[in-house]
Amino acid sequence: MSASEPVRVRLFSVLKERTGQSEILLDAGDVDSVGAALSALGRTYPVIADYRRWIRPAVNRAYADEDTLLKSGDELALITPVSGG
Amino acid sequence: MSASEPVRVRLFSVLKERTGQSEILLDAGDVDSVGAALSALGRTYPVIADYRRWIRPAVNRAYADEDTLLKSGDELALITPVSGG
Amino acid sequence: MSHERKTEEEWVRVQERPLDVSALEAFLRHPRAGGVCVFVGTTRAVTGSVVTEELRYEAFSEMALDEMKRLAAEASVRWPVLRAALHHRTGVVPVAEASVAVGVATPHRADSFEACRFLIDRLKETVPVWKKEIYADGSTEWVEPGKTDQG
Amino acid sequence: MSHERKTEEEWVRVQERPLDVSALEAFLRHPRAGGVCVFVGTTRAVTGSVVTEELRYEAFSEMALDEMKRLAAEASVRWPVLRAALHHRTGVVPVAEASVAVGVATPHRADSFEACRFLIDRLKETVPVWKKEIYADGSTEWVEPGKTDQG
Repeated sequence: MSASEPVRVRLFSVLKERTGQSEILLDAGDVDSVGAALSALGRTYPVIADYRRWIRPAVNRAYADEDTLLKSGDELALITPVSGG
Repeated sequence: MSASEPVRVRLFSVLKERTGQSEILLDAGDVDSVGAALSALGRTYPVIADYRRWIRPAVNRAYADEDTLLKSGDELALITPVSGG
Repeated sequence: MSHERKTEEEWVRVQERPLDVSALEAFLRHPRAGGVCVFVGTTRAVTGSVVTEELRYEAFSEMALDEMKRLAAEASVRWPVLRAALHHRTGVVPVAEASVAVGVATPHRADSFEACRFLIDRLKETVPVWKKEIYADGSTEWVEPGKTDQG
Repeated sequence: MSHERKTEEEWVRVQERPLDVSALEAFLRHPRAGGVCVFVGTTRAVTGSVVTEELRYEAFSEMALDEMKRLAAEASVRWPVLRAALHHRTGVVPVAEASVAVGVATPHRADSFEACRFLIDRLKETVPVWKKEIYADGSTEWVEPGKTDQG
């Protein structure tokens, strides 16, 4: 167990609806990159694995990619295709 | 003298300002076309002759041309280059 | 003084009072519309190095309404226009106030932009309204696009 | 609930209340502006043969504000933007009501159309807001552009 802050994962729209979660906390020691976090989440929530190719990850409210590194206290948002407007 | 209604000429903008007239009545018997009316007006008001090539005439509130025939009671508007908006 | 014609689909106005852009925008709402595009032309204080104090507009109002209706009809042939409105102010229009407001509602947004652009572009070409610049140095000038000075 | 950021030049908002397009348009007035272009996106009742009862919007509001500010900054690099505003509504948006309003003021009208079009097009691509269709037959669907169904 790390004493540091977790990575806070934010879910919206279809992912929030189908996982029943709007927020998931991950141990920062277990997920050093966005890709690692998505893989870990996909194992628990199949819908996240299903959506992975359409998810644009955002770290601390800016678009990122699967290679982006995560550190303790980061916020990772799983942005499925947007449809505002 | 014709007993019929005159042709009513409307002036706006620079032509109204420089002739001092917003409306001029012409005897319909003397001006059977827009071109004839413009020639007659140009003899009295040099500024109308000066502007003739830039005037788009309108007869009864629709754009016309110098060949358009005029009849008793028509309204002829001298539309200099517009600049609304 | 104001002149207007209003049907369920189109609303044209020429008026001395300040334009009511909110009323124009409200008129454009339609249950089959997905996009509403509104253009508002405002008096610009500075053009190049010249400072404008105010603009004064004069209209041949009755024909201006006819022309604006004709433009709305022309736009409706080219795009699926649900609602269109063209309003022009006359008299003095101070800096930052609106001289013209044009709006269109269509089912999809691309059409609303194109139709609105068409209406304002054509309005400036054919609607009988004239603008006089009142400059800060006290001089004035009728704006006459396309007229060169060797009269 | 509403989130907003406002400076003298730009105003971004995400709110549950109906949008105030008049306030947005008033914000855009600027003495050096000649043209103001405003786009309002409204809930369309009918798309093809499908009847929409209402739309429900969800936003990642804090990031949506960041993205809208970023888009305004991007537009200001490409066009001489004097003022820009992007407002999005969340929650239920009934037919004919506005879900989004975007507006730009520039010295000349062509730029206002182009910059406004750019902002609404990009908003629909990058701002984290999601739309759920509530159809008249009671069914619902998240709108997910570009996602094919072999998930």
